[in-house]
Amino acid sequence: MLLNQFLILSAVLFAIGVYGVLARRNGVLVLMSIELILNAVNINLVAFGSYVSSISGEVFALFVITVAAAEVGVGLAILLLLYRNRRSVDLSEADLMKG
Amino acid sequence: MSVTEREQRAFIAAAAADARVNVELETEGMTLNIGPQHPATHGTLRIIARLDGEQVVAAEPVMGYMHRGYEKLAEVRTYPQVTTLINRIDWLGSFANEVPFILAAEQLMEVEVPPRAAWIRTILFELSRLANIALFLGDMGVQLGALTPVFFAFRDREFVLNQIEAVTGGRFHPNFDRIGGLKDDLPKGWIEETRGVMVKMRTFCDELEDLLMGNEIFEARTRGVGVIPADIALSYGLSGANLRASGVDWDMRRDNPCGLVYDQLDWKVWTHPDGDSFARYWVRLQETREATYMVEQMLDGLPAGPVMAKVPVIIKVPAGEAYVATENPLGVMGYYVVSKGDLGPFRVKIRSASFNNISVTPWVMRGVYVPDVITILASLYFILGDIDR
Amino acid sequence: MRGIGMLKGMGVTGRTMLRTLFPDGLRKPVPAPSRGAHTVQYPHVKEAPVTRARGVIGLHHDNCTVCMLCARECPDWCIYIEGHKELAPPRRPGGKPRQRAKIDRFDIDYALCMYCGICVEPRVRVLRAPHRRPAARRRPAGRLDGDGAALRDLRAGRQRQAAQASRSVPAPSPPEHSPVTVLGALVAQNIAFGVIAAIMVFAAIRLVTTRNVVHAALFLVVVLGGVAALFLLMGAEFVGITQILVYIGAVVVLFLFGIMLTRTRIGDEEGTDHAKRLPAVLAAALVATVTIYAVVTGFGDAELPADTRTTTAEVADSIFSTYIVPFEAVSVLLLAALIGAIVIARRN
Amino acid sequence: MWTLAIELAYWQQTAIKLVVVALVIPTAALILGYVFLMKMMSFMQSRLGPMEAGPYGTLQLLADGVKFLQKEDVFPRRADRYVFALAPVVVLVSTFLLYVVLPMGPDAVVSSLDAGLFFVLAVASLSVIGVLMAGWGSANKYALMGGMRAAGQLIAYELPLVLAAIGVVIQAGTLDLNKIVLAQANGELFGWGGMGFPYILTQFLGFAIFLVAVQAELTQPPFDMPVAESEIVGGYQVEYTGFRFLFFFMGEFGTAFAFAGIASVLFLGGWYVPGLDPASGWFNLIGPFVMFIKIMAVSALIFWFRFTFPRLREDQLQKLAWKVLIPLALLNIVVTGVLKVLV
Repeated sequence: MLLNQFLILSAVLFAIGVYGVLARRNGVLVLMSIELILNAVNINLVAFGSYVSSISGEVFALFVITVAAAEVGVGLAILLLLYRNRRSVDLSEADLMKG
Repeated sequence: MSVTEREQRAFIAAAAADARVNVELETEGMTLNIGPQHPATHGTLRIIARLDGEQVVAAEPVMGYMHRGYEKLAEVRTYPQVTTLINRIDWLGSFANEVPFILAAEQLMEVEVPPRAAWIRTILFELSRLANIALFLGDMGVQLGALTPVFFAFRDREFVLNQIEAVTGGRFHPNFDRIGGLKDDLPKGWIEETRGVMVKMRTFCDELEDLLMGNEIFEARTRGVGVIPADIALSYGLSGANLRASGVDWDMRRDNPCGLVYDQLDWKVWTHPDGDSFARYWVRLQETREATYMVEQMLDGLPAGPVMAKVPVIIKVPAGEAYVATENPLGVMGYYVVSKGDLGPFRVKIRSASFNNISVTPWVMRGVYVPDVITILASLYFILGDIDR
Repeated sequence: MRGIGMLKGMGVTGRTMLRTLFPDGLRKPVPAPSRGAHTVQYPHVKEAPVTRARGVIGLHHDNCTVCMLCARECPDWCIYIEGHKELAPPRRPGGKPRQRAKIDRFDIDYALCMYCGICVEPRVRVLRAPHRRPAARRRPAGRLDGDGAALRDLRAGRQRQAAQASRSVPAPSPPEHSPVTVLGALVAQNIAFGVIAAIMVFAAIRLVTTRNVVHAALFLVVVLGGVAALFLLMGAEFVGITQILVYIGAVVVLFLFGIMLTRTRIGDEEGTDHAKRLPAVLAAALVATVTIYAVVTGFGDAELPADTRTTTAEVADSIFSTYIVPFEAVSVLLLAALIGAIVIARRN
Repeated sequence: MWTLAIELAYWQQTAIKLVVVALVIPTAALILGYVFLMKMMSFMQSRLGPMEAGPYGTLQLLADGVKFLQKEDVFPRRADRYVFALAPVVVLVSTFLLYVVLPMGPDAVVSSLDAGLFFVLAVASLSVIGVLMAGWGSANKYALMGGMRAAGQLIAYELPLVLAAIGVVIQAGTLDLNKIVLAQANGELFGWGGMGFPYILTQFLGFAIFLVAVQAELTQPPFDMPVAESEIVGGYQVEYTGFRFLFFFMGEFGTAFAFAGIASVLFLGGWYVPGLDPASGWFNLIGPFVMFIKIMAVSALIFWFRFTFPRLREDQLQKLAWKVLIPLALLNIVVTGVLKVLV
């Protein structure tokens, strides 16, 4: 199996994730796109780990998974608070800090 | 947008934001219909519960789905025909429905019932209480999720129904009570059989005590759930075991026996101070045991003699009015009979126990969880026919 | 929670089971459930009705004198009687022929009849002979004919045949194939990679374009499943399974809870996308081309080693030896995130 | 080990194993359903259970299955079609994946993963997604409440399940289920290795917590809030008819069989029976039967709980999980760890 297969796939996923973050207004969907980006990164990590056959690739993938889980937890909590005050999770509306 | 308009919108947005900052997690209460078609209601009772998450903000019972208009029907029927009608109100303990009506009619006609008839009436009254409450003891389990107790209840209740059927001919609708006495006497060998059934009922009570009442999960689900203090219970007109479970020592059988032979037996009125669902279950279990002991005492002291007093065949109750209430399995059931002296009653007002027992639900279900709504409904133990009449 | 009450409860059910299985006790453990159970197999075994059971009403035609009393007495008025008068031979020879009523029709509307037995009441038969002479009793309805044939079976539902409705199985759908172990031929790996990659890309595109938020979450599940499969394909077993447990098991459920708590509608949500989507597409395309160009030129034909199955032990050793500090840092981070999320989302 | 006469290509082996697994699960669900849900429950309630279909009602489940197959497949009008249709499949997938690592004999396992036990626990959490989809997809208030309750309960009880299993992993030193069985076969308790050493002897607390957690994972009484008949009338399964309901039923009983299998592997010594040396090939033949008996014993216990106990409320259930089961499981791990080092 070529290393490139995995790298190209993760690049495509990364790009789709970037599109998702930029184009979406609904907070939950933005968080999901961020998950997509993190998973793309994970594929790269493990692919390079197995390419140079060192275990650190997988260990870092584990760390990324944990950090991502923590991030989703806090992200959804913030979203809930936003929903409670704004009655909607539309990020474009949350512009109270705008000048 | 001109400056003022943007400032105005910003001001409004800021004010709105402050107002809402500490608002509750507004999942704007979901109204749940514990609807007429629901396994937890013994028949067609509908509870409109406004929920906030899993907690009930307000619960409101809606009745009348099963209103058959007994009081109007009774006005166009003769006295014997009315008895076939009214034993369908509380269809589980149906002999107990006929007795107060017949007592009221006898009171109007000043007919003295022979002692043997009064004793047999009390025996059948207690047997119908056993049949009614035994089902509740099992049914409380199924409402809380335990599958086996309800089968024990149906199995052992069958023996009691057999005894009632052996005497009256009907398991659920005996039609055995007549003004002035009873339709027939006890069949031969019935007394020994009933003693055996009473022993079986006591083992049934012990089994349920082990299976359900001692169970920690049952206690966790019922202790402290649906607590009704004594004054609230009295103000809502609760009666029967629901009242005695709130600590009020009031039992129609002892306080105004009026025609049944409770004053000649020695028995104990069971009360429980807590007033929660566990107490209601506990009181009913003790009352079932007490009923078995009472029936055995009555079987021993049954006097000989006729079963029917001298009563004209075509019954014309003299004009007048009478109110008689007895302690039915569900609570106090009273008949207010107004007669104008012709073949049938002029007006029959039926005071049934479950109507009041259910009226306490809005008070008791404030702020409980959804599963507790079912526990409280199960512990209040109402029959829909009794509510809607 | 002390367990004694529960054990007693289990004792009761256990005892009942034994009593049903071995009705004559454990000394003679011969299983005879049909004798032990209290229920009767209704269609095959029928219980005899009690002597006083009130069954279907029958009529002794010759005794009836069409006095209509039973029709009037019935609470549901469900008895319909028609009769006519006819002459009968005089009682004494040479006497005047007697007028006698003959019954033509005696019907009961069984839809209404509730078998209350009032029409059979002896007391109501005014014409009843003063003392009971069973032979010539003038009663329209004789003893209830309790024989089985006409007896409406009062006790149809005597025993509760609680046949639990459980079901057998349609043609078994083959299980989702277990992760392809790396030992397979290389061809199998490439095919597997191709299929998984295609599914993942399609799901990712649908994830960012669909308007139904719950569908988006489910497409995320598909993508994460694909990533886990890729990990297993590359031999990183522990990471793959962690991905399933942490991501699919917990993170997506967190998303679904988030979706439900923010009251999204069942169908599509409007306004999930910006009006101006074009710049986002351009940005994404730019990112994609740059990275792919760099990757292709950088690692032209680098090959992944064929058999790289890393066992959990290796991962564990390296975590707790070389990467011990990041491991502790991450656990502290998780604790902080946990407390932070609770503080933010708590109601009051 | 025996070598097979004919040399099977890799994919042929997996194909055969797949077919076997695809046959084992429905029959397992049928047997479990019949023996316990019908017969044992009826005897406990002093009645006979189904007697009409087949001798002693054995074919009752087949009759029900056919009945359900010909039932109309009803979709609620406002339901989200895809989510509603896919939910039972997701639940069934998580059941099928459980059987991948369940060892019935030294070689009789689909693929003995290195992190086998971890795989089981990961896949068990998949059914949460299916349940939430069912709850959300059927556009019905009761279903939504059932789905939310189920999700909360399944997640809360995943942790005690994992922690209870860790005690065994510490003692066996490996995550691979087959190796755990071998460890139990060869291990000895305080020097006496006669009959092998099933971990239930030392891990009794772990076994108890595992059973309680399995009872909650299967949403059976005393933890059957998600499908509480008397409260929310069938919970997330309320809108399902026909073969979709069949999927849920098979999922439930398939998972019960699988979890009973995992429990017997972890705590009762899996396919090993004292008296034979574990390496001999005979175990491939008698292994499945030994496992079947142990599984029947464990599921008898599971269903006995189901037929006796009333239902807990969710807050009590969560309290039980977080305040009682998890601390106990952690205590069990600490004790096992310390003893493992000392002994």
